[in-house]
Amino acid sequence: MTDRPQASARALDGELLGRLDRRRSGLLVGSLASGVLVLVFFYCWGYQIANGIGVTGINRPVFWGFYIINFVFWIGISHAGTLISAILRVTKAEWRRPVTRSAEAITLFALAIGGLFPLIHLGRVAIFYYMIPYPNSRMLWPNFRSPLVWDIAAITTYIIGSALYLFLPLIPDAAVMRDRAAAGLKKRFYAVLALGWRGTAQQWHSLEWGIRILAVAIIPVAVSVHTIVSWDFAMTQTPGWKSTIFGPYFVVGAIFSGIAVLMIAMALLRRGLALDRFLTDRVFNNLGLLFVTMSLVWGYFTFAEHLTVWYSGDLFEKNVHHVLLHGDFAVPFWTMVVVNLVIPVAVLSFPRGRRPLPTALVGCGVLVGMWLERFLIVVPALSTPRLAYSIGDYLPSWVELGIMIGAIGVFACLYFTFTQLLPIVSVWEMREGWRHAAGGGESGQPSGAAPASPAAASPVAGGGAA
Amino acid sequence: MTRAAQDHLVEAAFESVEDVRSAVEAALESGVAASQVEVRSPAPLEEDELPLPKPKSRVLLFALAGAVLGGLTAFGLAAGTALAYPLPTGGMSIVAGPPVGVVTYEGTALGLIIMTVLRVLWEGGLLPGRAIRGGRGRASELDHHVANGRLLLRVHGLSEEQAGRLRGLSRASAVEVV
Amino acid sequence: MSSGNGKRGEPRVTIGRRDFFKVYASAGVAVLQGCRRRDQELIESPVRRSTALPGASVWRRSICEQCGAGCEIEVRTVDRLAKKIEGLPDGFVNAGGVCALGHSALQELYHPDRVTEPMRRGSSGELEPVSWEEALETAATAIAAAPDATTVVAGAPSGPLLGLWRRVAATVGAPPPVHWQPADGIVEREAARLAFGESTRPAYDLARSDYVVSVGAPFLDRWRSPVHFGAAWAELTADRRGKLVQVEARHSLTAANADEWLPVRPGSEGVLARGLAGLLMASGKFPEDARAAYEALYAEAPPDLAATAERCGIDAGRIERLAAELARARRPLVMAGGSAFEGESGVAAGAAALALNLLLGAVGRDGGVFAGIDFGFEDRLAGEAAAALPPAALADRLAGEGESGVLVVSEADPLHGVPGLEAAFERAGTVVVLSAFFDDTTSRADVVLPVQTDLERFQAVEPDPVRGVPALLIASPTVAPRGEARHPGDVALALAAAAGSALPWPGFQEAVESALSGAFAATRAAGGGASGPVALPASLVAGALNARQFVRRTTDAGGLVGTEEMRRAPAGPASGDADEAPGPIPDPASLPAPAAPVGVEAFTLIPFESLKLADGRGANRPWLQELPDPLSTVMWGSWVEVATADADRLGIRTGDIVRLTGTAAEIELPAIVLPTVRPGSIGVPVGGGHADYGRYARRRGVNVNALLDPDRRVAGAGAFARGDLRVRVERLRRPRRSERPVIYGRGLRQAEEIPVGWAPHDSGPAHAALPESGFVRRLGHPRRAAAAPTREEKA
Amino acid sequence: MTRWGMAIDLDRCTGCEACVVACAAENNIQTVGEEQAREGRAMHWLRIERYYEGEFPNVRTRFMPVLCQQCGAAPCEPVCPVYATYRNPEGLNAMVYSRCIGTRFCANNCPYTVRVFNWFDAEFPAPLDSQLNPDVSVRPGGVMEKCTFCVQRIQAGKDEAAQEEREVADGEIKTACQQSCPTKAIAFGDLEDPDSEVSRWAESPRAFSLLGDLDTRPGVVYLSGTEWREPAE
Repeated sequence: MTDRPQASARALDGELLGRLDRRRSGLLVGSLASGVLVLVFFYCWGYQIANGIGVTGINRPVFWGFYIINFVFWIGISHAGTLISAILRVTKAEWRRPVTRSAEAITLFALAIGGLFPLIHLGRVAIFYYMIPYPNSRMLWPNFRSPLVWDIAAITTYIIGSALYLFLPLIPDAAVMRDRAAAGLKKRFYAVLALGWRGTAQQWHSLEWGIRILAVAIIPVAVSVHTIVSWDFAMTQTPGWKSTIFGPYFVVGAIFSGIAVLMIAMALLRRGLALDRFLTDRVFNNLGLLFVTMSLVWGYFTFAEHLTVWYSGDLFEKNVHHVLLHGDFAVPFWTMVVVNLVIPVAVLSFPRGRRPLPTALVGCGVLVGMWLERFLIVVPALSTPRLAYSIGDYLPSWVELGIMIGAIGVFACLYFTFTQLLPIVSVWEMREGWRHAAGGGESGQPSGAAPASPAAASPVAGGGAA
Repeated sequence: MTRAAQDHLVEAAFESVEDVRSAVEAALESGVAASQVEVRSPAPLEEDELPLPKPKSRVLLFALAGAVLGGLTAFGLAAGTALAYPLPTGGMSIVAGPPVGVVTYEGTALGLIIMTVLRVLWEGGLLPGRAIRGGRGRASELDHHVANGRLLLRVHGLSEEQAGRLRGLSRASAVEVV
Repeated sequence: MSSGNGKRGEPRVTIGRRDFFKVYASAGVAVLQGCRRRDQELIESPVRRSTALPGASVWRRSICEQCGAGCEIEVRTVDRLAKKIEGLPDGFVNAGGVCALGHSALQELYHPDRVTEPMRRGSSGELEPVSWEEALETAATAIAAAPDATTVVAGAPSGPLLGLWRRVAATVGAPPPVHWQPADGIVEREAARLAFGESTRPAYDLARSDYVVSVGAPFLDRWRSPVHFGAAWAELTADRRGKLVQVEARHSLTAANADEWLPVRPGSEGVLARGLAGLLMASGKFPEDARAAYEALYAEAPPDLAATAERCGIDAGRIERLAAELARARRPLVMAGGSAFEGESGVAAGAAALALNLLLGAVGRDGGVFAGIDFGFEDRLAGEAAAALPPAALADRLAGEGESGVLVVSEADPLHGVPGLEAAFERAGTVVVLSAFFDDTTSRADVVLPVQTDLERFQAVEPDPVRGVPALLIASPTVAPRGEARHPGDVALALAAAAGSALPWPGFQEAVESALSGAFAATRAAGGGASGPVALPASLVAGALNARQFVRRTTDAGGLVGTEEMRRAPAGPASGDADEAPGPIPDPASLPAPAAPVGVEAFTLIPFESLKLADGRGANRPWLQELPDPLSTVMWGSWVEVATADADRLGIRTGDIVRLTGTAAEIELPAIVLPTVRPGSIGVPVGGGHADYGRYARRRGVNVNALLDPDRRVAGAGAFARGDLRVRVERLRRPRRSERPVIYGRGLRQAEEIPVGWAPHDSGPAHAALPESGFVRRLGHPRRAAAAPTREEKA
Repeated sequence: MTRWGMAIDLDRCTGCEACVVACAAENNIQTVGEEQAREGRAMHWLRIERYYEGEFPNVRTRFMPVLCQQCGAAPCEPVCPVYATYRNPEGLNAMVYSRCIGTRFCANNCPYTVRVFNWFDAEFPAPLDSQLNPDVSVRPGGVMEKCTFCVQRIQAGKDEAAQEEREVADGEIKTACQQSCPTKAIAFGDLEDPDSEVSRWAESPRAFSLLGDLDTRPGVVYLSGTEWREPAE
C-alpha cells in the first residue's frame, strides 16, 4: 500500500535534487548581466556622494523623489515573501511548499535594497548613523517621535525577522547540500550554513516550533512595516498624504505588488529550472486567485481614498486630487488604474488567465502600476503645496534613473546567485508534503506532481482542513 | 559487560519509515534504551511514527520571554531617550504615547524573533560549541542517505554483541548498514 | 542719536559724533564657524586704522551711490571687510531703509571679476596689465594731442563728481562732458521748467498728502529714491488715510501697490492729465488765480471727457470719478515721471502732469510739490566750466568724430545703453574707460583705469532732491580699495595733470574741501542771511570760526544738511530761470497720437527698470540676479510681459520664446503671460544681455536697448527716446530646457500657470487664541471688505 | 519667558524685496545660479509671494512675505529623526545644521514650504566670501536651512543686555529683513510682552495667522485688510 507512493516520492525526490544539482548557464548569464547593473548602481551612488545630492532632480517643493518612491516600492515587493509564506504556513496551505523559499528570498533581497534607498536619499549619507540609537559622544539619541525612526525600528525588525525566517527552514536544506557535496570549499560553505544540522528528532521538533512561532510573529511585523512606511506620509500635514486609510492601503498595495513579483519569479523559475512538476499550474491558479483578490481590495482602497477627498471639497486636498485625476498626472494615474485593476480583473477572473504566462504578464503590469502608485503618492502631493506660489514639479535625473535601474540589477544579481547556490525550492518541505500525501492515503499522488490529475487537489484540501 | 565494551555504534540507512520503525522496535526489544536510539530523517516525522519518547521544546517559552525583554528594552529606549533629552518638538509631550508604542511594538517582535531562533538553535545543538550528549548530532558516513531522502537510524553505546545483533536485524530492510 | 543702531546689541565704544562712524566692539561675537577667508584679503588698510578688536564689528557710515538717491548707510565691517549694509536710521533720504540694489553694493565691491589693475591694449590687441603711470600717460598723451576731439562721458549722478569732470574737461580743453543719465531725469527737469519755471527735479511731499495721482512715476520700483518714496507712501496710505492712483500703461510695482490703477494707453498719460484739468476746472472748486495760472500755460483748451477717455482707453466714468475725488481731496498731489515720459513727446506729457499741481494749489504747500534745490556743489567744483551735455549729445558728437578722437568714459556703459555707438567707438583713436568692471564699453577700451566702488571711496554726494531740502553728504572710505583701484575723481585730476593742465587739488577729497572752504568764504562775505548759488544758508556756517574749521566740522558731521524751512516752491512759470519768455507750452492732447498699431502683432514696447537690474548695473550681482522680480517672479535673465488676452490670441504660453522686432534689430526672449499687462503693450526690463560685465551678467538675458532707435529723441530734452516704441511680436517656439525662464518656485509644469485669484491669506480665518503661549489674544479675521480705518498699531 | 515673534503689515508691504536681499546678506545664503534656480532650488529664506485677484483691468495684486513662521506647534519638528530641528525655549524653531543628515522630511511637512535645502556645497567665489557674516555658519551641502529670525542678532542683543545688566528692550533687536524695510512693514519682538510693538500689532483686528486653521501657532502674524475710503466731507 505504501509502496507506490514511496517509490513515487523517491522518484520525485531524485528529480528535484537532480534539478537543483544541474548547473544552469542561464542563471550565470543572468548573474553577470545583472552584475553590470550592479556596477551602474554603485557608480551612480558614488557619483552622487561625490557631487552632492543635487545631482538628482528633486527640488523645492518636491523634496522627495525617485529614491523614496523606490524605497516604498521595494519595501512593498518585500511583502511577497515573508508575509505570504507566513500566511500560507499558518493556514497550512499545502501548495505553499514549492513557493515559500523563493518568496522569502525575494523578501530578504527586496528589503535589503529597499532599506538602502533611504540612505541613498540622505543629503549627508556619511552620518546616517545619527538615526541609530546607540550611546554616543553627541549626547543625543534619535528622535523617536519621527516616523523615520519608526521606519528604522520596523525595517530592522523586519529584515532580521525575514533573514531568520528564510534561514531557519534553509538549515536542513543546507545540510542536504552539504551531505551531497564532495569534500572541498563547497562542502565547507554548506557546512557553515547547516550549522551541524543532522535531522534528529529534537532538531526537527525545535525547528518546527521555531518556524511556527516566526510565521505567526512575522505577520504583524510585516503589516507594521508597511503601515509605518505609509506613516512617513500619513503623519504629515501635507495635502494628499494626510490620510487615515494609508496604513491598510499601503499594506494591501504591498501584498499586491509582492504577489506580482512572486508570480513573475515563479514563472521564471518554473521555466528556467524546469520545475513545472513542483510549481504546478495548481499553485499558479491559487496564487492567481489571491492576486485578483488583492487587486480588487486595492481598487476598493483607491476608490475610497479619492472619494473621500473629492467629497470633502477641502481646497488643498482637491488641488492634489485635481492634478492627479485631470491634471498633469492624469496619464500615469489612469495607466495605474488600468494595469492594477482593469487588466488583473479581466485576465485573472478566468481560470485560463491564471496560468503561468498570463499571471506573470499581469504581474509585470502590476509592478509598473504599483510603482506608478508610489510615484503618484509622492510627487503630486509635494508639487502641489498649500501656498500656490511654491507649486513645483519634478523630473528625475540620470543619476536617479541609474540607481533605480541599478537596484533592479542588484536584486536580480542577488536572486540569481541565491538560486545558484541554494535550493530555491525547499527540499525538506517538499519531502514532508509528499510524506503527508502518502500518509494521508487519499491518493497515491504526491502533492505537486501530476497536475492533470483531479486528485491533485486533495493535498491542498487536506492541508486546508488540517 | 564493561563500560569500555559498550561504545559500539550501529548506523543503518532505511528507505521507509516503516523499516525504521521495525528496526527501532527490534532494538528496543533487545534491551536497548530509547535514549540510545537516534533517528535522522530528511523531513520531520509525525510524533507517533516511532516508538520513541517525544522530544521536548521550550521555544515558545523563550519566545515569550524574548518578547517581554524586547518590548521593555524598546520602551526604555524610546521613553528614556525622550526624558534624557527633553527637547520639545511640534508641541508634542516629551514622552509621546503613540511613538513609544510603535517602537515598543517593533522591539517586542524583534525580541521574540531573535529569542525564538536562538532557542531553536540551542535546542538543536546548532550553536557553535554546543554539542549534544552521547555522540548525537555528530557527522556520520551515512548522512548522505538522509540528504537523499532516506532515514538514518543510529544506536549508540552498544556492546559488541548487541551491535552485531542489531546489524543483523537491520540488514534485512536497510539500504546500508555500518 | 543712534539708538536705532543698537540692533546688534554689541557693547558700544562710541568714537565719533553723529554716526560719522561708530565702533561696536563685541566681547562675545566670535566667529561661529565656517567663514573661510583668505589671508591675502586681509591687507593692511591704508585708509584708517581700526580701533576695533579682531573679529569685532565696526559700523561705518557711508553713502550708497548705486543710484542718485543718496541714501545714507552704515556698513558693518569685521576685520576691515565689509559684511553688511544697513540704512542709517536717521539717514537724510532713507531714514533707515535700504533697497535691494543698495544691499548688493557689497557684491559689487567683492565681485570676483572686478577690474583691479590698469590695463592697456597691447600690440596683440589684448588688454594687458600696466602700471598706473603708463596707463595715465597713454590716456593723457592722446587727450593732449587732440583736446578738441576729446569726448568725456561721465556716468556719475549730478553733484560734485560731475562738477569735477566738467572742470577737468574744460581745463584740458575738451568740450563739456556728456552726462550719461536716464532720459527720465532730463525730461522731468525740462517739464518742470515748462510747468514751474525752474529746471529742477520736483520734490514731492507724499507723506503729508492725502490723494496722490502718480502719472507714470514708478516711485516704488526704481525711480529716483524708492526707499524715500516707499516710506512716504507707507505714511500716505497708513490706515488707508490717503489714496494713491497710478496712471501708467505698465503694471509696475507702484501700480500693483496703488489703491487704484488706471492702465492708460501708452503715451496718453499727458492727455489724461489735460483731461483731468478740464474736469477740475469745470468743477469750479479751485481759486481763480490757480485756474488762471494753469490756463496761462496752454494755448488750447483741455480736451473734453469723451476725447480724453477715447485717447486714454479709460472708461469716462472712471476719469470723472477720479477728477471728483481729486477735487474733494484736501491735499492732492500729482507726480510725473517714468518711462511714459521717455517718448518723443515726453516733455509735453510731463509738463501737463506737473502743471495740474498749479491748478490743485499743490505747489509749495505741505503735501504738495516743491523745488528740488541743492547746495550747488556741482557748480562750485565746476567753476566756470560749462554745463554737461545730455546723453544724446554723445551720438551727435561721435557722428562727427574722426579717427583721432579720444573718448573718456567714466562709470558709464553707453554701449549697453544705446545701440549704434559701436562703430563710433571702433573709429575713435583712443578709448579710455574708468570702470570697476569689464562691461560692454570697457571691453572695447584701449586704456582701462580701475575705479573704486562706493564703499572704497571718499564720497561727496548731493542727493536727489526728493524732499525739497538741500544736502551735501560726505563720507570717508569704509574699506580699503581692492587692488589698485582709484577714485574716479582722483583719476580725472591725474589725467588732467598728465595732460599738462594740472588743477590745484591732488585728489577729489581736496577738491571738495576746497569747494566747502570757498562756500564758507562766500557765505561769510555775503554777510549772513543771504542764500543762493554762491552762498550757503547762514545757519549752516554759523559757529565755525574759519573755513578750515568749517571744512573739518562738515566732513566730520557727514556733510551739510538743510532744514525743512529751506523748502520752497518753484520760482513759477512767469519769473523762473526759464530763458525764454513764458508762453504756451505744448499740449499733449493736440499732439498727434502715436501711430496706431500696424497689424495684430504690433505692440507698444515699454522698457522699464526692474528693481533687480536697474539700468543694468545690478546685473552682475548674484543676489539680484537670483532675486525674483516681484511681479513676474522671474530670476536670472530677461523676459517679456505679455497680456493674457494677447497671449491667447497669439498662442503664447508662459515660457515660450518670442521674437520682438524693432526697426533695426530683433531680440528673442521668453514670454511671461500676466493678467496685469495692458493688451497691446509689452514690457521688457532693461539691464539684461551684457556682452560682458562679469560672470553673473555675461550674456545673461537680452538687451532690450538694442531695439531702440538712436535717432529718436525726446523733443526738447536731448535724450534718447525710449518710450512709445513699436515692435512686432511673434511666437517662435516652446523653450528648450536651457531657455526656460527661471520662474520662482514654479517648476517645469507650472511655468505655464500663474495662480490667479487665489490669495491664501484670504481663504480662511485666523486661528483662535493660542493655548500654549497665548500671544494672539484675539481671533482676527482677515477683512476683505473695507473695514473702518484702525490706528491701533500706530499708538 | 520670551516668545520671539514677528508681525508683518501686508498693507505696508510694497514687494520691493529689499528684505530678501538683506536676509541673504545677513545669513550667508548661497545663490545657486541660473541652472539650479531653474530646477526650483533657489534658497531664499524669505520670499515675497505675489497673488493676483481678478482680471484686467480690475486686477488686485497682493504681496505677502513668507518666511519660517516659527510655529509653536511646528509640523517640521517631530518628523526629524535626529533632532536637527526643535523648538527652543524662546519659541524659535531652532535648526541645528551639524545634526542635519538631510532627510528633507521637515521640508515636506512644512505647510508654508519655507524650508530650503543645500543641494550642493555653497560656493562663494573669492573674494565674494569676504562678505560672509562671521556670526553665521556657512551651511554644507546636504543640509536643510531656513529663517532663524536672525538668531545671531537675538543672541548678540541678549549678550549686550546681559552685560549691561538689564532686560532686552523692545525694538532693540531687529531682524535683517525688518531693519532694511523701507516702509517699516515688519515688527519684531517679544510676543509675551503685551506692550511690545509686535504684540500690539498682533492684537489688531486686521491680524491673522497664515493657514491659521492648521493650528501651527505661528510666531509670525500678518496684518491685512483695509481699503481706502474717501473720508466724509
